Formats: sequence, structure tokens, C-alpha cells
Amino acid sequence: MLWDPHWLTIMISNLALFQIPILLFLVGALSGLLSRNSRLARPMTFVPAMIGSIFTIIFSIDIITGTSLKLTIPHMLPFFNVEIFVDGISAFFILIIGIVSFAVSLYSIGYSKEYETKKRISIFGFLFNIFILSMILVVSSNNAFYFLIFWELMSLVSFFLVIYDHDKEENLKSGITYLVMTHFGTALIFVSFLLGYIQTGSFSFDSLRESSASFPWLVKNLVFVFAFIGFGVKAGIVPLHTWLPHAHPSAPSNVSALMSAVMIKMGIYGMVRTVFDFSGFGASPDFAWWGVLMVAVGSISSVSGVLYAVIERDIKRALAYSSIENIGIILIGLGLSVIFAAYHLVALSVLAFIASMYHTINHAIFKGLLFMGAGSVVYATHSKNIEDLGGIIKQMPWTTLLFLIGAASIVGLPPFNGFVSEWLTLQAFLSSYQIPSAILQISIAFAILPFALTIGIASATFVRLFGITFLSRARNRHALNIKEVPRSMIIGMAVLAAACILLGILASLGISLISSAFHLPSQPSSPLDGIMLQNNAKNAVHLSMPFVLILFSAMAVGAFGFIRTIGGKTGKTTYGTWDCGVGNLNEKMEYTATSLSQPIRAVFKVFFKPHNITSKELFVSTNQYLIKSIKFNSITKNIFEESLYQPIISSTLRVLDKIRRIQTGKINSYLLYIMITAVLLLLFVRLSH
Amino acid sequence: MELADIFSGSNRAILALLLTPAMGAVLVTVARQKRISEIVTISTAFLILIQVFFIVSKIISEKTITAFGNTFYIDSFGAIILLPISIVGLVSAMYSVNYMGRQYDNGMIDMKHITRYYQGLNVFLLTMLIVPIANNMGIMWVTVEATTLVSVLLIMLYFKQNAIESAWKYLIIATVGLSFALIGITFFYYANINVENSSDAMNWTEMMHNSKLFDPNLVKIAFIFILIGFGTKAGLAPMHTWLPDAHSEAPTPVSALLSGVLLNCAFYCIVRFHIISSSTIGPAFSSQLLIILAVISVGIAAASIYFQKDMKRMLAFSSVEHMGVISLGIGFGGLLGVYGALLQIINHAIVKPMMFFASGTITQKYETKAISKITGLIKVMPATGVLFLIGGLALVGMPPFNIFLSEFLILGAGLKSGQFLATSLVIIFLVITFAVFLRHVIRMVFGNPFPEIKKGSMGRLAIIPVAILGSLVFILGVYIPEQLQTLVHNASAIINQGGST
Amino acid sequence: MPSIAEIVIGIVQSLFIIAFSPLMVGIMNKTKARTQKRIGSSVFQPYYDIIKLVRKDEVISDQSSWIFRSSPWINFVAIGTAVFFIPVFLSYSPFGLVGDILLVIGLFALARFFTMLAGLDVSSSFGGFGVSRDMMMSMLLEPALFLTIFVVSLTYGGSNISGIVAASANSSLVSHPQLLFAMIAMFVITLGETGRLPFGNSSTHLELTMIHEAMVLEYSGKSLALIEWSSAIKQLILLSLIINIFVPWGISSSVSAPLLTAGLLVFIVKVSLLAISIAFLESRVARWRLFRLPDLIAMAIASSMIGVVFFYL
Amino acid sequence: MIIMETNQIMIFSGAILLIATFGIVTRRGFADWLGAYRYQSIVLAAVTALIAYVTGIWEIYIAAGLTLVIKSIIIPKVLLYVTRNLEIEFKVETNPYVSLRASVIISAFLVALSYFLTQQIPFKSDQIVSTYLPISIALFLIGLFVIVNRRSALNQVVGLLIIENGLFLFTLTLTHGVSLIIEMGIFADILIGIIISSILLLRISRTFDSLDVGKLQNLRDD
Repeated sequence: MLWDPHWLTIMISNLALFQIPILLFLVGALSGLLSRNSRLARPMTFVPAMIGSIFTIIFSIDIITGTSLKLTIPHMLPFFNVEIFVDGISAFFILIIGIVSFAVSLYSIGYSKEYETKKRISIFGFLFNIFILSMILVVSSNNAFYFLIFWELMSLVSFFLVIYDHDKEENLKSGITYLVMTHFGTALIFVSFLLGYIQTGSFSFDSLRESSASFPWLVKNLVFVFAFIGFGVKAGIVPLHTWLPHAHPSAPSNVSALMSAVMIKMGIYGMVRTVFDFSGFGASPDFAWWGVLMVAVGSISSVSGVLYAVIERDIKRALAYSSIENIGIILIGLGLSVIFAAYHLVALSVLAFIASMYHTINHAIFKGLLFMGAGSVVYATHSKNIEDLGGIIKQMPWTTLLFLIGAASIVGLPPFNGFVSEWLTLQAFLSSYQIPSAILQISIAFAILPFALTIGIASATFVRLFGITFLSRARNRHALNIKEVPRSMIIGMAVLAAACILLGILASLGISLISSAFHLPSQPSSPLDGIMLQNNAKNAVHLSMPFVLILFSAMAVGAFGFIRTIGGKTGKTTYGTWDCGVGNLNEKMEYTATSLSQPIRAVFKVFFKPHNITSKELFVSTNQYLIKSIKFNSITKNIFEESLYQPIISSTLRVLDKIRRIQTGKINSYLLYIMITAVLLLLFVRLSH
Repeated sequence: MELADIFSGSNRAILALLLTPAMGAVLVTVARQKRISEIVTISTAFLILIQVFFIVSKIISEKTITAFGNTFYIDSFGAIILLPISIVGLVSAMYSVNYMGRQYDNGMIDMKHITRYYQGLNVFLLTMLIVPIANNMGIMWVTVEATTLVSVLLIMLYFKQNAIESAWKYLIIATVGLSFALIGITFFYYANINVENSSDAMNWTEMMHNSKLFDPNLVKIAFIFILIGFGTKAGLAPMHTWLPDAHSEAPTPVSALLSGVLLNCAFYCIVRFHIISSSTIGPAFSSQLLIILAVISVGIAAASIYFQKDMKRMLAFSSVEHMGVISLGIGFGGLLGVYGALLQIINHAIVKPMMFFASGTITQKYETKAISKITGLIKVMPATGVLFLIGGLALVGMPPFNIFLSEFLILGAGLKSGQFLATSLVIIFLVITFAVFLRHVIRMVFGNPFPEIKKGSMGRLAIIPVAILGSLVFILGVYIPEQLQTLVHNASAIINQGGST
Repeated sequence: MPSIAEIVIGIVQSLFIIAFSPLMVGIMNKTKARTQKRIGSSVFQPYYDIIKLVRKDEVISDQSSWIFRSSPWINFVAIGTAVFFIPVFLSYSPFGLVGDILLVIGLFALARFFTMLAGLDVSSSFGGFGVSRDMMMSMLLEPALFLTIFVVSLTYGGSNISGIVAASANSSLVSHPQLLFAMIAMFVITLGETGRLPFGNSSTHLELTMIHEAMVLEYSGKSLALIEWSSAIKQLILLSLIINIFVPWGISSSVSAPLLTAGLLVFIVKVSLLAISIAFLESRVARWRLFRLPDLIAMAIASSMIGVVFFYL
Repeated sequence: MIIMETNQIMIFSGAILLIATFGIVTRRGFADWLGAYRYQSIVLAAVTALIAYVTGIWEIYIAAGLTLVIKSIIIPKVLLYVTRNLEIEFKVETNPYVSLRASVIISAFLVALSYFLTQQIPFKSDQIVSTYLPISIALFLIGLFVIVNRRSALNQVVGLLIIENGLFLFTLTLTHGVSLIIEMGIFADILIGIIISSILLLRISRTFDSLDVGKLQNLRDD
């Protein structure tokens, strides 16, 4: 590897490296809580968080490159020991947490300024630190019980952060939805762990690791299914995603960045643990259906997520939907990896796994960046509705540039990181013909359609999001006379933007990071090398971004030189946009975000079920042609909430209503219940005699 | 027996323990003054707490205590019931000062009521203290019945329509139920004297000693009567119907005692006979019955909480749910299940009073119990709001609070004992309860308060008791001291001695 | 590691594409003019246009930002880079060690991304509807292209163009029926990507027919020249992909002067024929309604799907 | 020979006890059923004395005496005293859920049920148990049914009283009064219970100005 932090571990053991960040986050939390004075509060909470994140990064890299950490604190509670076990898998996710939380806490120093006036910043800092801490502990705990404790703690704290603006009714509502759904997920995870416990008789993950291979077939599958759904809720897979597009926008933007970039990855972590670490996933074709399930769910999630994103007007909600999409892509990668492994295609399985993990870290980075960018926009304009915005590029050049980098990465344009992971995923797809099962081959071949569709629509989404929000001219007063956000916020974003470019150009850096974290059989190479996949006998596939960049610059220089030589220097005059000679174009005549996505709504009308309401106001009711004003409203349905959740909820409530009516208030009926129960039980005994 | 050995060792301890509240009641009656009665009650409760701690530590060291021949018999299980009684007793005595004081100042009640209230409180404590230490089942029954009568009197303190209505329902239903229990006890006694006709055949230890020889059919019928009877008092569905009325209409400190402690006492009696019957006919029979009633209770609670308009009724129904969970744990059996159930008894006894106290303060602030009218607690009274939120989260089993551990253990035991249907049903119900309960709590705690509510807390005395319990809730969630662990362990051993499913 | 000669050839053939592409446009326009009984402009007209344009001053919208100004350059550079990975008359490109066909698609996407942004940057409705239409098209064309590539690389193994072309050079369409379906799809995609009829008419500026032109309506001078040129290059890239993947005969498989010249000539002939046929087709069909175009693309997708199934059968 | 006779006497007394109970069930007005109850208590006392005679345990005579005193004198007195200034219409059961005639039939069924249920209990050829156990259970169930059936709070007390008599007989039968202290405790509890309930009756009649438990429906969940 390029960077080798062992010079650090000479001084500090990795246990200390583990304790330092935890202490720092606690310090941040408490000092935040204690600092009544708001001006001091922000540095007092977020600076420790920053330092803690740095140590977190160092710690994780140390684990990845060195040995894993294991410690046990017994007898805190009966039956359960506090077991900490940080191996490569945990370290990889801890690294993600560290990178993003560093950038976000830097960003928060500036961002949380606007809360100073209206809210208790100290509470916020407390929750913020605890949130990061809980995520670190989730991935490093090695005992089902404590895992669930930290898991629920994470959910709880994030819930409080979601409803931080609890004056708004809809925030409360989305918070409750979030809490309930995530608790449902936790219940499933709990069941999955318990199934393991019944088999092994121990709540420690070690026992699962050792003996899960010997589980009965049914138990293995049950463990997987429960874990998959349970973690899927947190990851936001369709159709269990409904909390996500409500919760993420409701939270303050720095928290949404953490949630969308890191927290939903905890779901991915859980799946990786369950499938690849324990639950005895034997590499045999009878487990191929796990992978098929993952790929199917992933495809559905990615397509429906991006379809909602492309028509969304709330910038943060659009980003939340795109998180669902990216989780889908990650799942597709994981699923392919499982399928390949099931058929003993180790190399391909590794390829797909790397692709998926690469996309995991990528998504963490650019989604964090994008949410912070959106946060800056909201910070400056106080509006989340992109129909209000526009022309921001002129007053906020830095935010615009960084957001553009994020957008380009998430769309998967070379030379940014998104391209690399999607390229790898596609390569995994292209290798699917090596699976010795025709039906699987064809179904995977069909799965590439939603994947490709996703990529296509994603670019449309972000063209629309970026173009409408930042380009052309302000659509109303929100976006007028605004100014660039504080420096700390820009730096925070710039950190992640740099990471985007770094991971895009030095692809093999990321790959060797992943492969050494997960101990994959692929030789780490110098980060400047290209990727070389010998995925079949005929010929190898290469991708070497540095060279592409060289070609880029060569072309640029060449083109510029050529044009200048033949064309010479020419003048530029700025003049109004061509208005067909009508004159005074104003912002009313701009293309709106809604009309921009209208063709897409039309093409996918099956999915959106759009219907338009046009209300005219006439000068005289007799004459339909003299229209004073016309109001146009285009509504799309959310098929999941309307055809899946509503029926379930309403039927449940109906049943509950029936049940609770036994409390009639009549003492006679109450006594009758007792009498009947007694007589029935006695008769039961008597007759069973 | 000789006068000497009345004052010997354990007899003295028991005598002192029982005399303290009695003296308290007498003093209150004599004094007839608000301030004095408050001080007296708090100090009695405090003394009780100290003595209980002594007794419990003794139990931990030497397992059992017997006194006055075999009339009194305390083992680890009884000790686990004693602990909450003493703790909650003290805290609600402290809380009463503020609560009843306010009522007095508002002129809702006069001096006569105050005296009657504090008398009642002391006697109530006395009766409840006898239940878990009585070896003679007859005495146990009498004291349980006595608790009913005392608590009815305490509920009747006001002349409000609802109070009287709930008192009537409570009295009739509880009395009927307990008569079932008496039949059950007598059956067991009969089974016992059929085996060996000894003078203290009424003692639990005797019954336990002979239980292997009991007649199975007799035991079955007897246990059904016991289950119906004490189940009524313990608020197991479908005999729970009196509970929401009584618990919501009683004065708040009394509600706390009813929900937090009295239910445990009643359930304690069930478990005593569960032990005997499982040693006679194996645990399958009684466990099944317990599990069935438990599932019904949890389901009905979940259903009733959602549509609840009254805060205290909501809490009462959540008590039904938790009693269900406890009996589920006992029913599932095994070390995990019983351990979880016992922890759940303690935890529920800590959390529920906390919630009731908080709700009492809230009611006095907002002057309503209607959930829909209570919003923005966190802004109006931050301390109480936060504590109320913590309590709510603990009640639905959210870590890092104490109930999570016990429910985790119980459900684990459920799957381990192969009760998949019951466990999955209960998990579903618990998720529903989580949703509906927290929905109410969150709407109360957050959001914007109505403008006419003026900010400001209700004084230190209203918060301290809640805060004490709140800290316990958190501590027991992350750390359980060694002694308590051993105590609970021994107790589960006692309950499991009948063998486990 | 490729030899110097190969690298030189590689550079040469990419420069050839860049230089040759406007001529293709000229040939097509000429053909169309002829079919419409017009003399039409000379086949070299595109060159004249470019040279004229680069000499002209630019008028830039006062609403626009650096995105608008940089977009033509990014466009040109991206597509120009893509050229390097396309084998023309040598059956493999030494730059196959740098990237594959997925990278080419990625570069196209990059170009299009910025074109769309530029369309939105000038706050005119023309740009707006141009972008919204192009969004719809590209959103559907991209998966179609992916699927076609999928079929091809399934057939010839891997997504390395050089490998594909080399493999296809010594095998025939007949032995791989699925490639027929892929070819149909590829043809439709090419029409769509280059905005030919029935998708759009590159030679009008009626707001009904404009898709691509609407986005670049504000451009003038050097920028316009770059845009015209890069779209010409893109068109030629797609054409040569069709030719070299599906009808690769005649392409030289090794670096030797006679073979290369032969390859070059054959390539020119083939590509011109293809261009002329496209022009003929264009003068036959009328432009479709916007919302019927997805059906056409869906047809392309379907046919490559059938191709996939055929591959596995 | 004498045993034979005592058996017959016992069964006969049991029958009388049941008849007395039916008498209470059918009574509508307060004074009527109170009288019936007094009659039943006297029969119960007699039965107690009989058991005392058969078992030859002298404490049971005390119990019998207590029964006679408390149940046939004190409790009716108390009830009459507390309800003395209640309007008469409160004291009459106007419309029970099941008509009194039908309720007699149901009571009969309950007697049959109790015989059916108690068959599996081992009597060890104990004549007292085999005779009085089913009857006491029957009393218990009938009392329960009476409470369930009646609408007037005052007339629900009678149910309690029947139940309590059943309990008394039951414990006596099974325990032979060995644990007299406990019997005393039970007596005390019941007595206090009756007193408290009659206080409640007053409260109810004052606050709801009716004794119809149908009025007590403010606390419900629908």
C-alpha cells in the first residue's frame, strides 16, 4: 500500500487507537452538553469529533494493514459479555465512518451556526457525537446482545436528530415512521440472531462463525432471510424504504449526510457479516437463490429509487431516493458475488464483491458530499424546493463546483469514482456467462436492463437537480442576493470531493484497500497501475484512469492548439439569451424542474400513475378562450405506500379496534369473561382427563 | 412459643419490618397533621427500605429465612418481590408529599382525606409486605384480599364519579377473583392433607415438600382456580378489565404502587403454585396456561393502547402488557425465561411508577389527562419531559434501558423452548405496542405546547423521585450488580426446581 | 506492452477518425440532397463551416456561466478521447490497455452530461425542452447500448474492443445469430445517438423537430464549431463500431503497410456505404412523434434481449 | 347404621341448602332476598354444626356459631342499616339480563356442571367431601352467575354473599376447620368487604342517583 501507518502503531497499540476516538467522541458529547454558551459550543463539540474521526481513520487503516483487535469485558450483565472484535470487515466500515464523519464534523462547525439562534446547539452536539460513536460500536461489537443495543442506540439517536426540528409536524411524523420501521427491522435481526443462538447456545458472534456451517439447511436460510430483511430496512431496500425519503430530508443536512452516507451502510455491513462471515454460507448451488434474491431486490430498489429521484422537487428528498438507488447497486454487486461463490467461481465472486464494496465507499463519499452541498444551498437560500432556486452558481461558485463533482461521481462519469465501481459491477455482469446454469445466466442478463436503466436515469436525475438548482437564473426571491457559505463548510465538502477524484483516478488504490481489508486473493499493486481483469481465456479488460487523463489533457491541448492556429484569437461579446425577438425574457419563462421531467413521467406512466389538474380562471365564464390565469398541477402516486402500506396498516387497525372493544365498561360483561374463562379451562381439564 | 424467641434473630427482623408501617399508620392517625404525617410516612418507608436491604443481603448469604416457626418464610424469590415494594414505597411516599400537597392546596381534598390517605398508604405497605414473606398460604390470601380492600379505600378518596365507578368494579371483580384463588389454595391444602395430615399443611414449604405425591387431577383443577383468581388481581387478560379503571382513577402515588408492586405480589402467588404444580405434574400444564393468558394480555394491551385517549389508562394497559410478558417468561421457563421474568418484575416495578409520577406531574400542570391536549412537554417542563420520554422508551423495551435486557431474555427463552407460535405472536404484538405507545409519548413530549400552558416545572419534589427511578432505569440497563445477579439466579433456581420445559 | 509502431498506428487511426468525420457528414448531406432532387452543398461543406466558425466572434448569453463556456471543450475532449479506443483499420487499438468500450460509453455520457447542463445554463425555453427531450432519449438509449455491448462481449468475451474486433475478424455473423439482433439494435441506437431521422432532424431548427440542436442553440463561433465537430466524430465512432464489430472483413490484423492500406480503403468504402444507406433511409422515413420514439428504442432493447437469449440457447 | 343416617341427613341438608340458594336467586326485591339469605345462612350454620358433629372437631361448632351470628344477624343488620335511606326503586332488581325464571334453570345447569367437574377429585371415601364439595362449588358458581346477571349494584352484593357462603362451606368441607385462624381472617375480610361495598353503594346512589350498574360506564374503550 502507498500509505503505511505503522510508524504510528510503534507508539500506540491498536487497543489504545480504539479507545482514543471513543473517548474523544464522549468528550465531544459531554462538553457539548455542558457548554451552555452557544458560541463555544460548536467548537467544543465538533472539534473533538474531528480529531476523533482522524483517529478512527488511523485506527481502521492500522487494523486493515495489521492485525485485528479483540477484547472482552465480562460480568457487566448476566449472560452477556461486552465483546469487541474489529477485523478487516469492521475496519473497512469504520474507515467509511471516519472519513465521512471527519468531513461532516468540519462542515458542521459552520453549518450548525444557524441553529444557535433557535435551538439548543448543545443537545445537537451531544446527539451528533453519540451517533457517530454508536455506529463505530455497532460495527465493532461481537455479541448479538450488544450489537442490538448499539444498533438500537444508533436508531434512537438518529431518530432524535431527525426530529431535531420538532416544531414542524411532518418532521415528527417522518421521525415516528422511521423509528417504527427501523424497530421492525431490529425485531427481524433479533430473530435471526436468536435462531443462531438456538443452534449454538451462545450469543457471541464467534460461535456463529465457528459452528454456523453445521446448521441445518432450513435454519441457514431462515437466518439469512430474517437478517436480509432486517438489515434491509435500515439499508432502505424497496419496498421497506418508505421511512428513508421522509427521515433524511427532515434531519438537519449534516445529519442527513451522516445518515445517508454512513448509517444505511450499517445495513450493508450486517448483510456482509451475515452472508460472508457467518450463517455458514456454504459455497454450494442451493444458496445461489440468496444471491438471486439480492440481485432482484437490488434491481427493484435501484430502478424505483432513481425513478422517484428524477421527478422529486425537494432537493434533499431527491438525494435520499438516489441513496435507495445506490443501495440497490451495492446489493446487485453483493448478490452477484454470492451467486458466483455459490458456483465456486472464486475470482468472479471476488470481482463482484470488490465492485460492491467499492460502490459502498464511493456512495458514502459522494452522497455525503451531495447532502452537504444541498445543506449549503438550504443554508444560503432556506428553501429545499428546487423550483424556487436557480442561478446559485453565480453567488456560490465553490458550493456549485463541489456539488458538480459529487453529481458527476454519482452519475458515474469518468474520471470520478462512481465510474470505477459501476464499471466493475458491469464487468461482473459481463462475466455472468460463466455460471453453469442457463436459467441463472438469462435472468442475470435480464437484470442488466434495470441496472443500465438506472445508470441512464441517474444521469438525467442529476442533470435536472444540478441544472435547475445551480444554473440559469434565480426562479424567485429565495435564490436572490445570497452569499457563499462559511469556509469550514466548503473545506468539509472539499475533503470528500478530493476523495471522489482520488478514488476515481487511483482505482487500484481503492481495490487494494478493499482486498486487504477483506483478505481477498488479489495482489495489491501500485496505485498508479490500471485495473486488469483476466476474467476469461480470450482477452483481458483494462482500465487505467491515469492514462485516460493523459489522453484527456493531450486532446485538450491538441484541440486548443489546433483551433487557435486555424481560428486565431476571436472576441467574445455577451448579450441576452435569444428571445425570438420578443424581448425581456424573465424567470417565469424558464423551463421548470417539473416540465423538465415531464417526458420521463410520460414514459413511465405505469409506475408514476401521473394525473394533471388544470384549473382555468376565465375573464367571462361564457368564453372559454379568454383565460385570465391558468393553474397546472401534476400529481404522481407512490405505488408502494398506496398499494402496500395503506392496506396493511388499515386492516391491522381494524383488527385492533375489534379487539379493544371488549373493554365495554359493563361490570357484568367483565365478570362474564372471568366466568367463561374459568368454566372453559375447567371443562378442558375435565375432558382431557 | 416463648417470649424470648419472639425477639430472637429472624423473628425480630420480621417483627420490626411489619411493625414499622403499623406504627406509621398509628402515628399518622394520632397526629392528624399534614406535615407530620408526611414525615412519618417517608421515614417509615425509609426504615422499611433499610430493613429490606438487610433481609435481602441476609438472603443472598444464606438463601432462606424462616420466622415464627414456619409462619414466615423468605427465599430469594420473595426477596425479589420485597425489593420493589420497599423502593417504590419510599419513592411514592416522597412523591405523595408534592402530589397530595398540591391537591390539598387546590382544595380538592381536606385534612381528613390527607390523614386517611397516609393511614391507607401505611397499611397498604404493611399488607403488601406480608404477601411475599408469608409461608402460610392462608395468610397470604388474607393479606392479598386486604390489599384489595385498602386500595379500594384509597381509590375512593375522592367523590369523583369515575373514582367511585372504578372502585366498585375493582372491589367486585377483585373479590370474586380472589374467591377463586381461595378455592385453589384450599384444593392444594386438601391435596396436601391427603398426603400427610400435619398441622401446618397450609404452609408452602410443606406443600412443596409433599408436592411429588399430590393427585395430578386435583392439582390441575387447583391451579386453574389459582390462575383465574390471582390472575385477576395480577391483571392477566381476560380478567384484567378492572385494572385500567382502577389504576387510572387512583391518586397517582397509589397508581404507582398498584401498577408497580401490587401486580407483582399477585403474580408472585401464581408463581408459588406454578412451582408446586410443575413439581407434581411437570411444568408443561401450568406453563401452557400462563403462556396462553400472556399472549392474550399482550395482544389486548397492544390493541387498547393505540386508541387510548387517557394518559394514565394508557400506562395501565401497558402494565397489562408487561404482566403478560412476565408470565410469558415464567411460562417459557428455563434459566433464561425465568431470569428474564424476574428481571422484568424488578424493571417494570421501577419504570411504571416513574411513568405514573411523571404523568401525575404532567396532569397537574396541564390540568388534563387527555393525550391529545398534552404536547410540547420538552418545552414546558424539560426535566419531566425528558424523564417521561426515557420512561416511555424504557417501557417499549428500547436499549440502553433496563427492560430491553429482560424482554430479550424472555423472547430468547421462547424460541429456545420451541414456543415459536407464541413467541412470534408476542414479537408482533410488541412491535405494534412499540409503534402505538411511542406514537403517543412522542406526540406528548415534542411538538409545540398549547399557548395557554405556561412554561416552568412543578418544583423539585415532583422531579426528584422520578429522577431517582430514571437513574435506576438507566443503570440497570447497562450494569447489574453481582449481588442482584446471584439473587435473581437463586430465585430462578427455586422456580425451576419443578423442572423446566 | 505495445510496440512503438502500434502506438503510432493507434494515434494515426484516431486522428484519421477525427479528421475524416466531417466528410461523413458532408457525404450524408449530399446523399440526402440528391435523394431530394437537389444539387446540395459540396461534401466538404462541413469543413468549410468549421473553419468559418472558428474564425468568428462568439456571442455568449449574459445568463450563462463557465459551464456554458467550458461545455464544448469538455464535449470535444471527451469524444476525442473516446476515439483512441476504437479500432479503425487495424483490428486492435494499442490503447485497449487503457480502456474498454464501457469507458467509451462513459465518455459519451460525460459529453452529454455537460451538453445538457449547457442547455440548461442559458435560461431559454429552447434549451429546456431540448434537455428534457434529450434526457428521455439518452435515458433509454444508454441501457439499449449497454445491452447491445453485453451481447457482443458475451459473444466475443470481455468488453475490450480490440479483443472483440480481433475475435470478430476471424469469425462470421452466421456462426453467431445473436449478433444479428445486436446489429439491429446497434443501428437504431446509432440513429438515436446521432439524432438522425426518425429521431430528430439535424438539419432543421424547427422547435418541434429539434432535440440536440435545441440544447446548443445559443452557441456560436469556436464553441459551435467544436460541438458540430464532436458530434460528427461521435457519429463516425458509432458507424465504425458497427462496421468493425459486425462486418469486420478486410480489417488488417497486423502492422504491415499493404494490409493497413487495404484495411483503410475497405474501411472508407464500408463506412461511406453505411453512411449513404443511412442517408437514404433518412429520406425515406418521416420523423416520429416524440412519445413514439421510446417504442423504437424499446424495440432495440428487445432485440438485444433476444440476442442474449439466443446466445445462451 | 348411624353413619347411614348421617349420610342421608347430609345429602338432605345439602339439598335444602341448594333450595335456599335458589330461593335467593329468584328473589327480586332487596328485603326478600335478604330474608332468603338469612334463611340460607341458618341452613349453612346447621350444616356446619352437622359437619362438626360428624368430624367431632369442636372448633367447627364455634365456626357454626359465628356463621349463625355474623351471617344471619350482623350482615343483614349492616346491610339494612346502610341502605335504610335508599329509595325503594334502587333496591328492586327491575330488569336482569336473564329473567329470574330462566336464571333458576341456569343455576340448575350450574349445579350439574359442578357435579360434573368435581367427579375427578379423589374423595378418599370421605362422605363430607363427596356430599358438600359439589354443592359448595355450585353455590360459588350460582353466586357468580347472580352477580353477572343483575343490574342493580345492591343486588350484586347478594351474589357476593352467596359466593362467600359457598367459599365457607367449601373450605370447611375440605379443611375440616383445621385452620380456624384463617377462617377468622376470611370472615373478617368478607365482613369488611361487605361494609366497604355498602359504603360504595351509598356513594354510587349519591353521585349517580341510581344503583343501576348500567350507569357505571364512563370508563370504557369504545
